[in-house]
Amino acid sequence: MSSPLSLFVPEPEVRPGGVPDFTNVHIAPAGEVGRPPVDIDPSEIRDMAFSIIRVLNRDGEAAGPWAGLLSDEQLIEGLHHMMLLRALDARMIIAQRQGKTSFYIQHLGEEAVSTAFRKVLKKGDMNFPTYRQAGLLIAEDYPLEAMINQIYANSEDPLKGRQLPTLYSVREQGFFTLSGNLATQFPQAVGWAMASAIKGETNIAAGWIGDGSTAESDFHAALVFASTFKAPVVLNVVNNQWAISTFQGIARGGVGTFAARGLGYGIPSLRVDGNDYLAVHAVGLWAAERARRNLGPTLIEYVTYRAGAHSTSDDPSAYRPKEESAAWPLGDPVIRLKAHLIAKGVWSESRHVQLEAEMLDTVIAAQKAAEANGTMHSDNRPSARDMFEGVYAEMPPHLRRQRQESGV
Amino acid sequence: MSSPLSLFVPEPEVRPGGVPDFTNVHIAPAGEVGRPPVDIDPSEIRDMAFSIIRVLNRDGEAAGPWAGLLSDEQLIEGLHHMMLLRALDARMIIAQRQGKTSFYIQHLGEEAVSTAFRKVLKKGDMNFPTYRQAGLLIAEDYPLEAMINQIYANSEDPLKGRQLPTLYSVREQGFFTLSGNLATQFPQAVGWAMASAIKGETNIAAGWIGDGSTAESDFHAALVFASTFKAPVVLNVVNNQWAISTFQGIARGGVGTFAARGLGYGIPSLRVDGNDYLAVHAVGLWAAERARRNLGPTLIEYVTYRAGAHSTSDDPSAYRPKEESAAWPLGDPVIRLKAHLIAKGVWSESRHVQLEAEMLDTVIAAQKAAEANGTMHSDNRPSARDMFEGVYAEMPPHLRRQRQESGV
Amino acid sequence: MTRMTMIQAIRDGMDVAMGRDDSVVVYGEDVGYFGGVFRATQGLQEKYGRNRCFDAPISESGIVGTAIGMAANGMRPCVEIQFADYMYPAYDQITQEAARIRYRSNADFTCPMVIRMPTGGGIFGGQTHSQSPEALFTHVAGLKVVVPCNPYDAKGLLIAAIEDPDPVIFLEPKRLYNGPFDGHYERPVTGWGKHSDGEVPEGHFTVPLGQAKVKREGRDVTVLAYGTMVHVALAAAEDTGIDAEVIDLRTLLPYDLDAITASVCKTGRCVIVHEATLTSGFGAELAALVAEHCFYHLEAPIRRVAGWDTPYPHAQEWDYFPGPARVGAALTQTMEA
Amino acid sequence: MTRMTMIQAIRDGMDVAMGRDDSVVVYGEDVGYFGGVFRATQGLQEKYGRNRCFDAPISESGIVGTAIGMAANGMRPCVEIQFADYMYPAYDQITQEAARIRYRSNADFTCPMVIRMPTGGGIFGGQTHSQSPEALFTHVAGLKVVVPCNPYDAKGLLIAAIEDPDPVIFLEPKRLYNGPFDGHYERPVTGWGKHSDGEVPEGHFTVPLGQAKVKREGRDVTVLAYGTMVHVALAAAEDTGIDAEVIDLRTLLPYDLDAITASVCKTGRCVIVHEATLTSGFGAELAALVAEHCFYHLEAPIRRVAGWDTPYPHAQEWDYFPGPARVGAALTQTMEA
Ligand SMILES: Cc1ncc(C[n+]2csc(CCOP(=O)(O)OP(=O)(O)O)c2C)c(N)n1
Ligand SMILES: Cc1ncc(C[n+]2csc(CCOP(=O)(O)OP(=O)(O)O)c2C)c(N)n1
Ligand SMILES: [Mg+2]
Ligand SMILES: [Mg+2]
Repeated sequence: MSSPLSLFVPEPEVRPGGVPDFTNVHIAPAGEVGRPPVDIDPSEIRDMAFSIIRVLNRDGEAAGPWAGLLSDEQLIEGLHHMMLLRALDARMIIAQRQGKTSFYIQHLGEEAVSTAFRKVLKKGDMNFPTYRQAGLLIAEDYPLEAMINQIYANSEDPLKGRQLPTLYSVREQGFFTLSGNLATQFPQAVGWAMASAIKGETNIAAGWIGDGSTAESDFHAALVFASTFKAPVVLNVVNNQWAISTFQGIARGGVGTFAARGLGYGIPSLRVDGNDYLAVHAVGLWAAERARRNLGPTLIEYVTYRAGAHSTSDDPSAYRPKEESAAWPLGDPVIRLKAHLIAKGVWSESRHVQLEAEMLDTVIAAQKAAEANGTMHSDNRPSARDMFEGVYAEMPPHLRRQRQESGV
Repeated sequence: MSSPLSLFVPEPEVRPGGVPDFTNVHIAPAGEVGRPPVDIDPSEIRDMAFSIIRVLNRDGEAAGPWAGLLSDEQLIEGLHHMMLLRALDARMIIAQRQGKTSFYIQHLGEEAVSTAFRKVLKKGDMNFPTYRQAGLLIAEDYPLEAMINQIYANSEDPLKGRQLPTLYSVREQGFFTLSGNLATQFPQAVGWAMASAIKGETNIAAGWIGDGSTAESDFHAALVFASTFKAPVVLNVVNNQWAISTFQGIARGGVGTFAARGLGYGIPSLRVDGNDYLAVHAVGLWAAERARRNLGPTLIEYVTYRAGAHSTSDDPSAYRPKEESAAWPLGDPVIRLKAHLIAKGVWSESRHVQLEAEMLDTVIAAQKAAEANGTMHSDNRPSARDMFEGVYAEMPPHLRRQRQESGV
Repeated sequence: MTRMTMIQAIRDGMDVAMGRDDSVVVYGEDVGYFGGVFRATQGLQEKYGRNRCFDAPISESGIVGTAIGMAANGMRPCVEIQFADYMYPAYDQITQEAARIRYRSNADFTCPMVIRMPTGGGIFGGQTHSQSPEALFTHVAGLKVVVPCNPYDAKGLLIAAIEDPDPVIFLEPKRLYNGPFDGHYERPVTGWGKHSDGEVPEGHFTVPLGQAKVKREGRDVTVLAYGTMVHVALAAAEDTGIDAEVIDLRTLLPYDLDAITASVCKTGRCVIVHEATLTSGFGAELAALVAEHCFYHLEAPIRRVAGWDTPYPHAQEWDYFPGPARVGAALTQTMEA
Repeated sequence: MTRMTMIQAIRDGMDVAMGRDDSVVVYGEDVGYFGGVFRATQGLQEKYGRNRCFDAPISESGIVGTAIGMAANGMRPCVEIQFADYMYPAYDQITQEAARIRYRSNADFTCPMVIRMPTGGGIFGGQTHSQSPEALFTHVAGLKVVVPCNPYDAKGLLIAAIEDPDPVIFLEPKRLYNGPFDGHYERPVTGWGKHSDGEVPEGHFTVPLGQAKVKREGRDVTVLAYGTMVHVALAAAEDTGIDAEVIDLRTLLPYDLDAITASVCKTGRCVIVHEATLTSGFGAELAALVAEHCFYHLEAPIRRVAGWDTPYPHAQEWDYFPGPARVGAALTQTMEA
């Protein structure tokens, strides 16, 4: 007789009331992981899916083969972008509490991922983002006011009030219309890239997905198509440790990392310190280069931490210790880049404080401008007519009848 | 300026008119791959996903650490089962041409996979098969007549004519009701196994899927759940090289093997010679043992070849050379087991011929018995009443009204 | 009897079912430790253990697919899809598998399971947190489809659904979770604390599937509604002073034709209300049934008031939502026709 | 004009579209080298290269998901789902994504694409090769839904669909591919060779989406049908001698309300026929529309003849299929009502 089976249900190591302890988490030192040529046979770098590429060490120095790709100006610009995104988030969370918008999603702790990655793309490339990559717009200097117009669903909302706040669409900036349904954009990114290849163009695509959402079926669909047709696409997995209240162990299951998911498709799969602006940029560049040289897809796992709430509808203290964020071993991306710049002698505490104030002013100015166009519950907002428009290129008769019936 | 991208579309090496050549396909010799303990850390056996476990060598000898698990009687019984399945297939293809059934799916060349695997399961275990695992029933001596009743959709059809021929359901024999939709049964198998674990029982499950169908989303769903909850399930991928007219390279993409798919989930993933009865049985046993000892799921890729048409609706000569089957380097499972038994001195050509005749007789007898119950277009077949029954446990009023309206 | 909100009643229904039957398991995204984004499963993991209530990976097809396997293995899974808008990845498993396991196997296997999903708008959720996909289930033979509109029914129907031998889609109008929605979004929300249907029996009881309920008797016109729209219809009757008979269908499949025809043949007029997109919504089926079965009693055209044929917008939520003004206008027009 | 079967006409439609516009790509399971299990794409890979016509992995959500990305990148994918019964894994991408790309992005992105799927029964395909899921698409704002019933329309509608700026679901009644089905399964099949709608113009032409067509003028009763059921309705009219006006809807969404109401208001009677499961089928919407818009002209209850509310059975196919006998009976009853 066999002994009875039992179900294994993974649980995070600590829950509220417990003391977070990451000392047993092994993290490779900065500079340790090599930088293979982009045309390497993927089967030779399987171990990279289980390591972690880092550039900035504890002393704020850039170390190893992935360092040295960005100028001081570029790094300061990067700091800029991260701090602007952080300032926008902080203000919008307040705006939501004030009833100026129904909903907001912030990026706290994850600012490096999207802002640094954006810099490896060129005009004409296309991102298929999730709701937590507004940094892609910020890093391309997309007008804050336009973003806030969308968040406020006011009369100047580019999306006419049709979409939930933060679900932007900006084709001009290579930012595909956001879906509220998780993971659907991943195969779409692959299709976009395939089209680029079919047409013989040079543009590449980037897909984005969260750790929790890799469990969705479309993640697999994307990897199958990307692998089979060697699509020129970078497949980005942002592992911020949490999917609302669910820790990453539920989606990841028995394998060590999310990057490892790519191994089963023969796709080069790298793992990178997502709170390290330099590392994100360097790894993104490597993957983009692969895509541009028609070498096919790359999967990247960005290891980061969702320091804030999932959204304005969420309170994480119900499911994880408040202290977990501070204990998180990869630190804060803004503080780390700041320390690096100071170590390099091109930045200072006082300039930092000044920039912080500047970013806040920039956001406030944009916010004011946007508020002049109305907020969520004000009167100057998209009309009921806008609701009926745009379902099809041409409004079909039944919808015209309905619009008439509605009296607008 | 980058140079233009281009799309890569995988193609099989030969198409009709070409000469199949498998000499460049490296196949590990029998006995070469080791047999790790079942509780090994999956990360230590990743290479097994790229090798191939084989027991029977060219001389018909059983070699290596996976040999020696079956007695002569068991082997002869296995030969029996494979030949019975082959005989059934041959007769049913004729029956389909005679209009006794609308449709049939055969197993030619793949008989070892399901018949050998069935022997590692126990009463109470559950298979979630595809349409190409009737060997699971044959190997448990499920009455041929009942199978043919279903194929003929006659008055004794256990499924009352509701299902396409060969889509059996036999709970008693651990054979889950077959779906025509690919891959859906894979997560169901995982759920069945999870239930067994939740209840603290000892039964395990086995999921089945074809090479082409691994591209379906449900394949991923199954692996995610199996990996996370360490479900006591064996996940079987039958790689018979073709998915209707589509060669396995389209589903497999850039990775070397289908077994490799499991690596991204931390699931031990083995690859086995699917035309080697002994190897299939040995590897299945290893995986079943893991499941029974609550060590979690195992993924197995069975490398075999669909020697016949996809179904009675298919003609493979339109998309692959007729000679490909004969050139296939892993040979025929019946001939290989026969050679082994002869090499062992427990079998002979004449006994083989005799058994062949016997199997044919057995099938013909069952077929006769089934024909007495009617065939597809005869009059004694399931009634229109049977069509209305069983949609729900109790017939709801609207369906009762419809049945009345139909006059039955 | 105890006072409960609808979310409490649903939680209590699962609690009662889990307490009586070990084979009832509850899982879904965020339903374990946290207790679900709407807190419907709060406390169940603590009470019944991680084996009976747990977080699932974000894979709706995996959630339903594994639940089918569990049901085949003798359990009664009651799984949650976080929003009805996210059921689409599971639509294959629900409609092609769960719905047909019994039929295709001639009852060799069965599939007793409940799939709970918060549905409907009214919380500014935009096009991916507001949908009412009931008509996508009512077209599927083998499914049952339930939509409660108050705490009493929610608990009684949920227990009945869990105990049912076949798969049940259980749609929970999220706008009603914590306060009955009288249809006037501009007025303050009154909670379940003072609503008569907020009185819920303790312990085990069921409301049988397949039975509609007359929520307001009337002589002039029949309103067929379910979920949030029951409250809107009641408000519209009050606002217009029209003596409407308001029927809460409660179960859409199998539907209660007797209750429908009895009322419409009595009043001779019919208005159908739902929040889902008009075209091919469940209201179409209701209109077709009424047109067929009450033809010789009808004194006016059957009117449907429904969501417009657009995605559910965000900012224009209250332009989209079929509120008491639109329902009232339809009642008036029907009376004048 | 050339004589074509419906499958030839569909192939020719894709050929013409691919020849005129490099951005048209065709892919799906087995559609490349082999040319599709129904041979609809035969020869296209050879003619246009592997980049324009290729085999896809067996992943319907991947097929549609990638097609959406391609459409956003300026292409016009025309993809095949091998059987409509297998569209369910792609249902999320079709209904939640393709249908809403234009709306949610305020036309920043669009999604011009065609999803072809063989549909309907009559080939002993059992429950997974016989379904007619049109009502699951007509409930979705943003989609267009087309069902041709003959070679002429098939080619003209398919080219129009490929050229349309929005996503189009193109349902091909597989029973009609190689011979018009007059509804009498027991009689020998007559091919398209002698059927007037088997004459198809060469080269480019379109049949505009959204327009129904009167296939038989009549005074007594209107039959609303599409796909295979058009042929059944014509046979039933002939068999019963009832002077039915048979309307082929051709496009279900957007539907041609003018054509429908003009006919029913003229005849005063209406029978609706489809092969899909009755409850919540597209016939419900048609009945609701007729009941609303033709109320004062109706002289008899609207009847629906449809597939029963069961999964499509295998052996009982001809008990399930709404054949000319059932349609004829409905015509007679409607005339007698
Ligand atoms: C198909 C689908 N299922 C469920 C949800 C609800 N949901 C929204 S966000 C979320 C968690 C996502 O976690 P992750 O992918 O890790 O991204 P993160 O929020 O951490 O950036 C869930 C379950 C959804 N939006 N879509
Ligand atoms: C969801 C779904 N998509 C498509 C099909 C049509 N179809 C039936 S069998 C088949 C090929 C399957 O190939 P494989 O998985 O390799 O199994 P094999 O037939 O080789 O045993 C396809 C595409 C289907 N049955 N279900
Ligand atoms: Mg996350
Ligand atoms: Mg195969």
